[in-house]
Amino acid sequence: MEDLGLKIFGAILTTFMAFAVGMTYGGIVRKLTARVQNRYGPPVYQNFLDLLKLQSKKTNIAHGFMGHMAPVWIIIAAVTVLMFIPILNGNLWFPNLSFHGDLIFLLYMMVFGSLGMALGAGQTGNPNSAIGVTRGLSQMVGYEIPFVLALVALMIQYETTSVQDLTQIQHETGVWNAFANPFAFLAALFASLGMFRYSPFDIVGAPAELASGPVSEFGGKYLGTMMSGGAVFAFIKLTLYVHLFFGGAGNPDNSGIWATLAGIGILLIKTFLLYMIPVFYGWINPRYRTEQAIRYFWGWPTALGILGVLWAVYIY
Amino acid sequence: MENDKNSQKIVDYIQNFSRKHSLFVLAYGTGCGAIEIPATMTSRYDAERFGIRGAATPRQADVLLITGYLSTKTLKRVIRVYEQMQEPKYVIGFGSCTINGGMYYDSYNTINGLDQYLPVDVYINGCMPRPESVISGFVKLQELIQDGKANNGEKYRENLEHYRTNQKKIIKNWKMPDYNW
Amino acid sequence: MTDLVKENKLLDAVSQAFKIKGKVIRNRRVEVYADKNMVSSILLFAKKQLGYIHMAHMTCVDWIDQGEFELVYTIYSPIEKITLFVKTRIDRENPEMENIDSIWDQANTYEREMREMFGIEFPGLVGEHDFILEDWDQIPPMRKEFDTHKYSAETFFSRPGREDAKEVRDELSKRSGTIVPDFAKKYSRE
Amino acid sequence: MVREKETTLYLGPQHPGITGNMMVKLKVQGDTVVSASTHVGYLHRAFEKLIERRNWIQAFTLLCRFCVPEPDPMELTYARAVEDLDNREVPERAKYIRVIVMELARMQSFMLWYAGQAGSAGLYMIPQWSVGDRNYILDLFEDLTGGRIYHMYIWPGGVRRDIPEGWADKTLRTMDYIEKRLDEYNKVLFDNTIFQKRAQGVGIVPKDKAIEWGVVGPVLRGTGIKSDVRIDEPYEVYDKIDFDIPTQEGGDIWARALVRKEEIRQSIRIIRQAITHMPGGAYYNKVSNPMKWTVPAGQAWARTESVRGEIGFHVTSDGGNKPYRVHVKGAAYTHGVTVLEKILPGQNIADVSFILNSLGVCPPEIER
Repeated sequence: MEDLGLKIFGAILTTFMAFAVGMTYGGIVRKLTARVQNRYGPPVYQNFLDLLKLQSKKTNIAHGFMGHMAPVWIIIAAVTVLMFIPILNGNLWFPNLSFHGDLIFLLYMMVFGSLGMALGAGQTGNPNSAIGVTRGLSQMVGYEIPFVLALVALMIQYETTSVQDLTQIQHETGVWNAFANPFAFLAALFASLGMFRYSPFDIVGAPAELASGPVSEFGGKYLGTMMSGGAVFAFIKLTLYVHLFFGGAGNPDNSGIWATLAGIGILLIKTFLLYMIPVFYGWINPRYRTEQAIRYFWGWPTALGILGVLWAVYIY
Repeated sequence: MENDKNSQKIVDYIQNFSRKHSLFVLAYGTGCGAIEIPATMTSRYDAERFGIRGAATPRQADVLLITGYLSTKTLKRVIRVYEQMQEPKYVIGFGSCTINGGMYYDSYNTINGLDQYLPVDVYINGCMPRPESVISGFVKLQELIQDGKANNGEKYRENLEHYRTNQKKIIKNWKMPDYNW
Repeated sequence: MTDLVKENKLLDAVSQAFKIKGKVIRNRRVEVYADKNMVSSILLFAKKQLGYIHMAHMTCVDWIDQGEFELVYTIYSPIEKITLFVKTRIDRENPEMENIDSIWDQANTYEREMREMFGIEFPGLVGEHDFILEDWDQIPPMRKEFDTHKYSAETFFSRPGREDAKEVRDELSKRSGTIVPDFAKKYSRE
Repeated sequence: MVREKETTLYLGPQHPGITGNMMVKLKVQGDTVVSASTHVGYLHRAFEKLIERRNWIQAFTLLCRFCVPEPDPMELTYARAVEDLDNREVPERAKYIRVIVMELARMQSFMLWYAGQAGSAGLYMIPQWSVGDRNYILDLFEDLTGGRIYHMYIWPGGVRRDIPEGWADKTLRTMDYIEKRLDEYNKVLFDNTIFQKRAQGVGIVPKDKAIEWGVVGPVLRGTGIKSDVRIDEPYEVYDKIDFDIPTQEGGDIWARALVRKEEIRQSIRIIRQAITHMPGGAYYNKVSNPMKWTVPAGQAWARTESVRGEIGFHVTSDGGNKPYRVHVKGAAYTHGVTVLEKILPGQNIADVSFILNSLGVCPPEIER
């Protein structure tokens, strides 16, 4: 186990990279949104300043035990799921436990973030956050179905549940899963709209209706921790999508410094482009009501998911 | 650590720098000046390039804007909201109504001086200040924060008695927490 | 002046039906003076028969030297485009008037405001007493005998130096070099 | 059917969704509203009492601070009521200027409505665009009257100063620019299926009960009843200008939105006609000494069409140099209390602030 030190260093580096990339993506999106709304908008590193300010708040009002635990829970869930996501396939630097985890395990672990938020919001007793939590869980039920159908389609197609094998297959066959099983990809893409909680589906923390929903009672350090947890989760979902549908990043055979950096570069480009899809969709769309959002997910996306599964079973 | 004073200064500098560049303004239009807040936050005057963003609830907010006159009924809610906010918190008084009662000085329902009831950091005078002067008010507040002089949160906490007696003179039945621990 | 045919026809219709006096002020404006307990029947008659369905306004004027409140009901007919004022006088000491929520639901808001601002009692009025003010212990504030300037000076702190703005004048004269007179006294309202 | 637990939700004075400073107390079952009651009084500055302490000219500076999104109809209604009492003639040119100022105020308030309606639906693109472009109209006001929001420009007898030269064609240029921008707003907002899904069939004001509840303005025209003070009782020079009053059937948020979308086009038409036909001559029928000016005794009632509907001033004078009693009725007086409490039950919580924006409720009109 001579490269154990390397692995530990790689894991720590992944966490900071995920956090930094997640926050910078948020800053870039704020800048782009401002430009589209013909104004200049904040600097790209504004999210880091917001986080630093939130962390440097003097008083911190908490509501009981779960009020303290909710942000910590989100951060724990984020980092653990991060460890099981392959950053660069087969790379010596960032193996992080990605060979252990598989899709089904990831599905469960990704729910922990929202669960933490829900428990914390329930503890605060603010009616806005209670309603926000019910909306968040119902929306999750909405987008989980097409998402799970898409993953099941991939699993059936390649008879494997490990994310690493999936990227490996894509690397060998040279065909990206997005083209191998287009229906599953479209279903997962629709589901990603719900995951990132951008405009048509930001019913969870809708400011005009619920005064920012579940986080309405969290301020200062708690809000800061939640914000960084959210940034890491965004990075996780993006890299998962890239590894499942866009053939992952970095070639497994050589792990030189330059190859790793090139792999990370490709990963950033792919994740940023994928991140732009829900953002573009959110710029020009108002918000759904709760039942409309759920009906949206159980409409076309689920049909595409089923088609994806049928495609995987019969045609492939 | 003999140079803990210097290290403390560095930490203060960094904290004040981050507080200065990221002000969350509470979305609460208490008076008639609230019509200039959307104008300041949107595309022509764009306060977001200074890092000024709206916050939905007092927990997340740093800056409380008292935009214009303040009736006694609103004062009761403003005090409640101010005490829910987390330190360091700042209050900006908009328009001459917060300075000396302005045009409604002889009204039976509006207060004449805001700083008897809440510690105020920055006043912006004018009968409905323009977005430019609103932004200059924010910039003045940012300078105060950078020099570490904007600590009215503690001032409110230390002489709570003074503020409480003034507030209770106007607000009759005080069904609000007293924080007299 | 257009010949006020429609206005006079309306005035005769109402005054015949209820034996009350009235006047045509100008085109599109007719006013009728009625006794307190006839007001609701006049309004119902105007609404149902004459088509005055839009209740534009309802106000109360405090004639303190005559010791009376004057209630003015302004109703308007979109077809004939005439505004009819039904005016009545009620005693000022213990003012009491029947509420007309049954004719127009929106009257409830006007009546709640008058009850709070003038102290007029509307028996059977739905809605809490505190409509605009909160925990108000003085006399209803819109009555003429309530002096708002004195109340405001007593309850709210006023920043010193506002009486004659002395330091403002000194500053102005210092900057402009001329002597700035005590302008406050010339135009003060007292 | 087991009765679901009923919680009380205070959409309190401090709430990003509430326009202005009022409180709507909702009794909620699950996601649907069971009962609603409006609590106002947060912006009460007793300005009717203060007017009784000021003389006729000083009172007019208080008036425009009365309802902030659109201050000009207040000044015009007060001026017309006093002119009615004083039967003071207004020069022709002042009437045209007043119509231009009224329509410009209506347009900037419509653009605020665009911002409120789209912002409460979650489409944050439109508020940034519309409030940003509204500043162009406020620049016009600044050149004309010196103030962005509060103009204190229309006073009894005419207007305070004449149109600066070059202002007329600057207005025409702004109108062309805004007309072009409006097409983009409509493309983003009205052609969006999610906005249609959210707006259609929500917050319906029934046509038969509309006049009964005192509904006025675009909300009334949204239910299909064609009523507008500029047509029913033409004041200033509205009878010399041809424009039409859009109405829609249905009475829901979608119908009201379509009415407002069309009305802002009519305002542009009116301004263009008013600028081209404006005569020369005096702009102010001078009052001898504003401080000592006494208005003959009597009562006057004047109505104007503001963006939210009919605004009425009931001015009483006892012949002194101070108004004896001024009582103002804004459109939101009935929309914010009676109409809101009647149409909210049964709606989803998500739509409360959406409906509030579509009714155009401006809280200071309720308690002044």
